[in-house]
This record gives sequence, C-alpha cells and structure tokens, in this order.
Amino acid sequence: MNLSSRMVIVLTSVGLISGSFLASVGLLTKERIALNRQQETEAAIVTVVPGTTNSQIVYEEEGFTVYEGKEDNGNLAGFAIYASGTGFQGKITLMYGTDSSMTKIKFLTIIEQRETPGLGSKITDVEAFLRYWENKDMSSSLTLHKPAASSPEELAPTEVNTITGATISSEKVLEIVNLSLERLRNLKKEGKLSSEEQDAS
Amino acid sequence: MEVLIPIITMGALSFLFSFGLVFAYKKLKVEEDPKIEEVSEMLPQANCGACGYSGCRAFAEAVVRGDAAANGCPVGGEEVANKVAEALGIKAGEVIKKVVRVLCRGTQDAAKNRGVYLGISTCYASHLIGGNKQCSYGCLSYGDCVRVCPFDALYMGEAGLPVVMEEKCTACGKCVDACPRNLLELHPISQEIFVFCHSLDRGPTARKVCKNACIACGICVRACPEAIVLENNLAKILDYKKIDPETIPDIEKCPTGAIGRLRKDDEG
Amino acid sequence: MIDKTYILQSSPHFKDKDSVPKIMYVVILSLMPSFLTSVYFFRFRAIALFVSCIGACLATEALFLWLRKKPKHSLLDGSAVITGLLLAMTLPPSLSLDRAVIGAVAAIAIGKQVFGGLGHNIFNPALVGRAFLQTAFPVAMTTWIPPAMLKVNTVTFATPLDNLKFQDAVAQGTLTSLKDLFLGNIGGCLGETSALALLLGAIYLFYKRAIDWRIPVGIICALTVFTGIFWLANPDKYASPLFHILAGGLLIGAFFMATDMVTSPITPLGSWIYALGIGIMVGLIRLFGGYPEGVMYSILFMNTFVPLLNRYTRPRILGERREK
Amino acid sequence: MPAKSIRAEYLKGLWQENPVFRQLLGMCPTLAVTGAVINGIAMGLATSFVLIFSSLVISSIKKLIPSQVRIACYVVIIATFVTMADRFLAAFFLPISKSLGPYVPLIVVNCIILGRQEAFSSKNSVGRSLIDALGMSSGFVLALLILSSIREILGSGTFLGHQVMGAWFKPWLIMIFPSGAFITLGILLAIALVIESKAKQRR
Repeated sequence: MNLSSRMVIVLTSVGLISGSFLASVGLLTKERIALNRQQETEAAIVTVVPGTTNSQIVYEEEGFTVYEGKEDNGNLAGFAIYASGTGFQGKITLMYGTDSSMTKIKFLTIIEQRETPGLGSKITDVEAFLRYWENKDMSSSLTLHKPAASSPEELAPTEVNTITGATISSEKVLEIVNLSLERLRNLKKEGKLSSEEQDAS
Repeated sequence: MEVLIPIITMGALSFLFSFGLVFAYKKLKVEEDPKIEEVSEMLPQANCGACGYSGCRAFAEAVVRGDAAANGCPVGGEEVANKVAEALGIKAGEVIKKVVRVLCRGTQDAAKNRGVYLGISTCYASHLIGGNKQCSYGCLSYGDCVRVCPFDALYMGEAGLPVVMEEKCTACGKCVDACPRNLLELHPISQEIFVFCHSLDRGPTARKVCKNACIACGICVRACPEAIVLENNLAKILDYKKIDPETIPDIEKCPTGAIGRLRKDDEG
Repeated sequence: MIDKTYILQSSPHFKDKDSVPKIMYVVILSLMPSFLTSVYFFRFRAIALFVSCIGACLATEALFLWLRKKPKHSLLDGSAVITGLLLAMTLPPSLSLDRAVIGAVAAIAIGKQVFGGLGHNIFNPALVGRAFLQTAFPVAMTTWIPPAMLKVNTVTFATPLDNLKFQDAVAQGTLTSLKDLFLGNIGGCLGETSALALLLGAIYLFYKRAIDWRIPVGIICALTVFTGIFWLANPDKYASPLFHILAGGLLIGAFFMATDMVTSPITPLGSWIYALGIGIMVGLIRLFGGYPEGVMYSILFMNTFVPLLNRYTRPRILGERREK
Repeated sequence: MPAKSIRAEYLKGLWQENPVFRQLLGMCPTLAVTGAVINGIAMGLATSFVLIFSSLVISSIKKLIPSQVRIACYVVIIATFVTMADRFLAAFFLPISKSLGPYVPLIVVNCIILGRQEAFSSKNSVGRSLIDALGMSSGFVLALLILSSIREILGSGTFLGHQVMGAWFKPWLIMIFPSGAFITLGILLAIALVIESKAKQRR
C-alpha cells in the first residue's frame, strides 16, 4: 500500500471512530443534559412566579423567552420572562416574573453573571438589590434611583435601586429588563402571546 | 440518524482533509535527506553551538552535506562521533577529549585589587573600566564563565578563580567566549603543563601586581628550549608534544609558579 | 587586600552634591505640608495610616535586601520611606490598617523589589501598591469619610469627583466649591484633599530642582485643554478645568507621582509626551470612563511607555549623522 | 533516550519536568480557572483524563499512523476525549461545568497534551507512555491545586467552599482576578527556581 492511500485511510478511519465515539457519548448524556437545563429553568420560574407547578413556553426568540406559569388548579399564576444581555464584564442572564395580567414585576432573579466579585456581583444579592425590584410597574421603562436608597419604600413604582460602587452593573441589569419589557409590550400589542388569545376566547 | 450524523461528519471531514494532507505531502514536499533527521537525533540536542553551527540541526545538515566532520560535536564526544560516522558510512576520525583550562593564578591572595569596584558585578562590565584588579590581564573573579556554562561544569572557587569540573566539561567553548580577558582555553585533557598567566607586563610590574605572574625570567625556556619560548614578556608553550617529560621538574622550578603542572586546586 | 581605597565605577561619573538620599529627603520634606494638613483633617486615622504604611514598606525592603543578600545601606536612602508616605497619602482615611500594610508590602515587593530594587522598577511602587489595594478591596478603597472639621452625620461620604460622576453634580448645582477644594475641607484620600499644601510642597521641589518641571506643567496643561473644550461646549454638563485640576489626586499625582525619577522619561521631549499622555488619559477616564478618578491608572499606563520614550527621543550624539 | 526507571519516569512529571512550574505549558487553564480549588481540581482531572487516554491510544497505534498525518490524527483523538469529558461534566457535574465555562473545550489546545504526544507517546511503549502521562497529570493537578488553594484562601477566605480564615480576614479580591493569578504564578515560579538552583548546588 502506498503512503498516500495509507494517509487517507488512517485519517478517515480515525475520524470515523471518533465520530462514533462522540455519537454514543452524545446519546448517553443527551437526556441528562436536557433534564439539567429544564430543572434549572423550572427552579427559576418557581422563584419568580411563586405558586407555579406547571410551566410552558408561550414565545421564544434568541435571548428572550416568555413562559406561562400555571398553578395546581390550572389557574394562571403569572408569566416568567427570561432575558439576557451584556453586563459590565460578561453576559448576564436573568429571569423575572409578572402577575397574571402583566402589569407588575413580581420578582427578579439573576441566573448567570460574571460581574466583578464583591461589587457588580451584588446584583445577585437579595438584600442589596433584588428586593428593590418587587412590585414594579411594567407599563413604562424603569429608571435607576441615584444615589442608592436604603429601603424599598423610598422608591417610586417605576424606580429601582442602584448598588453603591457598582452603578454600571445595576444599569446593565436595568437595560436588559427595559429592553425585554419593550419587546413584551410589542408582543402584547400584536397579540402574539398565546395566553392572551386564550383569555379572549 | 442522530447517531449517524456525527459519524458521517467526522468521517467525511477526515476524508477530505486527508486529501489536503496528501496534496501537501506530494506537492509541497521539501526534499530533505532523511539522514539529516537520523543524524540530528543522535546529537545531544544541547544546541550549544560548540561545533560552530547554529545548533544541532544545522550541524547535522553540515555533516550530511560533508562540510563538517563526524567528530565535530565536542559535546557528544567519541560515542556520538562513532554513531554518526557509522550512519553515514564515513570514518569518525580520532576524537581527542578536550576540556577548558583557566590560565590564571591570580587568586585573591596573589593578585591585588585596584580599589573598591561598585559597578555591575560582571567581568565584562569590570573589564570595560580596566578591571578591579591591578593586573590588567588576570581573572576578574565575577564569574561570567560560570554563568554562561550550559553544563554547570564551572564554579567559582574559594580562591576567587573559576574551577573546572573535568567530568562535566564538554568543551563547548561558551566560557572561552565569555571571558573578556581570554583566560580560558580548550586543551586536550591529557595535557599537564600550562602557562598560568597572560600578563604581558614587564617582570617587575607583573610581580608587583600579582605574586603568581610570569616575570619572563626564562628558567623554563632554559629547561626546555625546544618547546618553550618567551614572547612579549610571557612564557609560551609552542608545542606541548615536544616537552620532554624529564625536563618537567626543571620547568616547575618557576619562581612564581606561573608555569607548571596542573594542580589539584585547579580542577574540581 | 586594598592598598588605596579607590572607587571603581563605570561612567558617567557625577561629581555633584546631590545623592540618592539627599534627593529623597528633599521629596520627603516637600510632602510635609500635605502630611500635616492630612493629620489636621483626619487626626489619629492619618497618623496611624502613615505609620503603618512607612513601617511596612521599610520592613519589606529590609526583608528583600536580606533575601537577596544586598547591602543594607539602601534601606535608609529614603526611597522606601517615600513609597510608604506616598502610598498612605493615596489611601482613603477610613481604610483599616491591616489592609494598608498589605498595600505597602505589595508596593515594595511587587512594585519595586521583583524588578531588582531602586532604579530598576518600571512602575511607581506607591501606585502599584494602591492599584493592588484598589483591585483587592474595591469597596474599602472607595468608601470615604468626611474630614474631622466637617460635622456630617452620614457614614459614607462622596468625594467631589464621585459627586461629579455619579450624582450629576454640575446639573444639580451641588459641585464642591473651588475654595473647599483648594483648602482641603473635602472628602478624599489622605494627601490629596488640600491643594494648597500640595502646592507649597511643589514650590519647594521646584526651588530645589528635584523634579522635572515639564511633567507637572504638561499634565496640567493637557488636562486643562481637554476638560476646557468640553466645559466651553457645555458648561451645564461638564465641570470647569480648574475644578478638575484641584479635585482628586491630580496635583499629588502630577507633582509627586509622575515625576518619580526612576519611572519617568529622561529626555525633555520624552517628558512632554509622557506628561501630555497622562493629562489626556486622566481627562478621558474622568469624563468618559467607568471610574470617577483616573490619575493612578493614567500614570501607571504611561509608566509602561517610558522605556520606549527614552529610546525614541534619545538626543543625537554630537556629530552623529541621522541614519537613513 | 536513556531508559529511566518507572519511578523516575513518573516522578519527572511532578518536579523536574513539571508542566506548569518547569515547562510553563498549559498556562491558559492554569491562570483562568484557578480562582477556586474545586475548579482547579476539576480542570486538572479533566485534563488528566484527556492526557492519559490520548497517550494510551496514540502510543498503541503509533506504528499505524503515517508521520504526515500524525498531528491531524492526534488532534482528532484528543478532541474526541475532550468532548467526552465536556459532555460528562455537563451531564453529571453541572455547577462545575458552568463555572469552567469555555475552558473545558479549550483543553483541546492545551499544549501539555499535544506536546506529550509529540515528545513522548509517539516514540515510547504503551506502558511507558501511561507512566509518563500519569506523571504529567499528577504534576499538572498538583500545580493547579497549589495555585488555586492560594488564590481561594486569599481571595475568598475559603477552601473548597469551607470558611478557613477567621472573621477578621477580609478577602483580597485581586486574587480572584487574572492579575492575582499572574502574581501568584510569578511568585510560585520564583520559588520553584530557588528550590531548583539550591538542589543544583547540592548536586
């Protein structure tokens, strides 16, 4: 056998064998990975829309997903909106829940972030940041309250708090939420949220 | 289907790329004598440059071309020379093991300092301003040679002179180049008698600055005129082979010890 | 075995009454007004920080000299004292002492000794120490207390530059007055609050010719022009150049940090480029960057260019032809 | 190459030829993922898995591979094991997989692995390659463990997530950042050099 054909045969067979290994590994781990992802999302949905026992996707596009959360008895508990965007140092993905009529933000949770530890990473801190997002008016864009307020009562319904020393991270979270709120309002107007149709019928 | 896609993708990609590689192998092949690789693998891979080429690979190319001798690698010694010669089917030639010798006996006690040197502590820097010793030919004791040795064959002795460990020295010659005063020389390991001085000062001056300097008195020349001459106030061994062993005791009568046998403290 | 104690050294041979310790003590003396005002404004906190920074710098220097078997006399040449002094001056008065000590150790160890000691360092050691602290303890390094003279009942207190950056002080009309900036009755790092004290020290430095006048002049001019353009274009949004010069660490940076002999260029042209670079960087960071203050990073950034500037602004040797 | 004892073949990876401290290979994971001990260990073990198995495979089929396509084959084999490790982590150790992020797939281009295949497995027997890979892996894990321990203890005051420093300790955030990684690695390299030169003097 000459060298050239040996080269082709060896490399091709190495590729084929690797391919089959990869295929079997993919097959073996596929379910588990999908399950992991699903569990993670479900946990986040339950956090932001309390009372949810059953959820399903009503709208999905790149970096923006709307889930519908239903209670045990089939009543609509609210919507969970998954959104992502760029933070100060890397991608921030978050999820927030609304009430069933989509007028108020109920809770916000940060799923993934790479902000500065100790400063920007405080966006995951309930005491310092997340609790200031409860019950915010969704009808218009939210704004930051500067300087930082010391209790949620100081804020207007369309204001959220700034983290001292991490203004940019706070701004980035606000930006992601505001952007998704706008999309949400547009979707509502266009009647693309299936739940709306259900309500109408 | 899910199983087949990765297999087909990987297989097809490898298949395609292997054609690229075959093409590269056929069309872009650099014609190279396989012997170069073979010889190169025999060499020590120290890339020290002692052979006079830029590295072991360059030496291998030169040997295969016929430009360099099979025994051109001083580091590898006889063993490598024989292997290389065998691979190429040529004669190895006799390899004389050489080692480096420090030809100065200007120890701390013997050679006087000129003052307190506060510059950069390398021989080279000290030499630029005339050196820290009164003798302008002797060892400066800052160990440039020790630092440059890739084989750790030199260390700075207690007396302030570098000491050679014969068994580690490969005669690569880096230290020879490093010494700003050219005090290190490569000599066959069997050679016993050396002039341990480079001073061209006239006798009285030389003596004043260093107790162990050659003062050009001529005792050694009279003992062995066939091999030793005086040149510029310094004794010089013209041809080591002509020294009659019987005259060695007479040569060693040197009043300053500047010429004579290698002493224990000169070695490791 | 030394007959006559000549000193052998390679050229250039200076015969000058200046020496390293002498220049260092001139710099220390010139820092005294700022030292005293900071003690006046921040009382015991200031003294404690100065003592711990200087002490830690000296101890680290001694440790490294011992480890590297170097002569001990360089311990008292004043350079470690200056590093400690300058580092303390750039710290917030509320910083805890153990953190100050960590910064001082980092300044000498990472900023100076790993490069080979005095004269071999690329970056200003005090600023390396501060940068280390800034990264290690970002919250503590940006928490300010009011000077003891001010009776304000808040725990946190913003510097004039914080106000400018985060509170939109120009539009709100809450910008700190220039008089307070000049006297130092404001929040900020220990040594940077009083412009008056810094200027007194700077005048002494000029009188002793211990620093290159081009560097502070260049930095201040560049910052004036840069911030001036924006101020003239929109005085409702941007603060005046005079505010920028007096606020924050600009004066201490321009007179005492950027002029460090080891880490600044040696040629006049090089000094000008270096100084302009720092001034513009400070303006860029303060106006458009994420931080309210940028003196430290600007100087460290331009420090990296010093070897290059020295190389490309080297004057022609007399009689040498320009290479073609 | 003079034959070494099995012991020496293994030990060389731990010290004389330690991939991180002596050869300065694999710097990307060394600097990027050692902010926490758990990440350091996980990265070390994932790299070891890839190194050991690709060494085994490559040393056993080295005679079959023509030298012109060897790099391509090695990379395919290494990439296969890396993908296996990546999927395995994602399936069973989700938090670790998340915190290691893109650095697991990047093991493909870790020069320790391809370097050992080129320098060792392609020339030595299966057994010897296994010992070599085990040694190098241990050296790499050890280096990552030391680096990440220092960084986690100083940077977060914890070790493997457990509080080890008292309440008086304030974490040095710089140690979690890349700058802290470089400073720590620099200091460790300096210490390694001092130890090595001391050992050399003694020899």
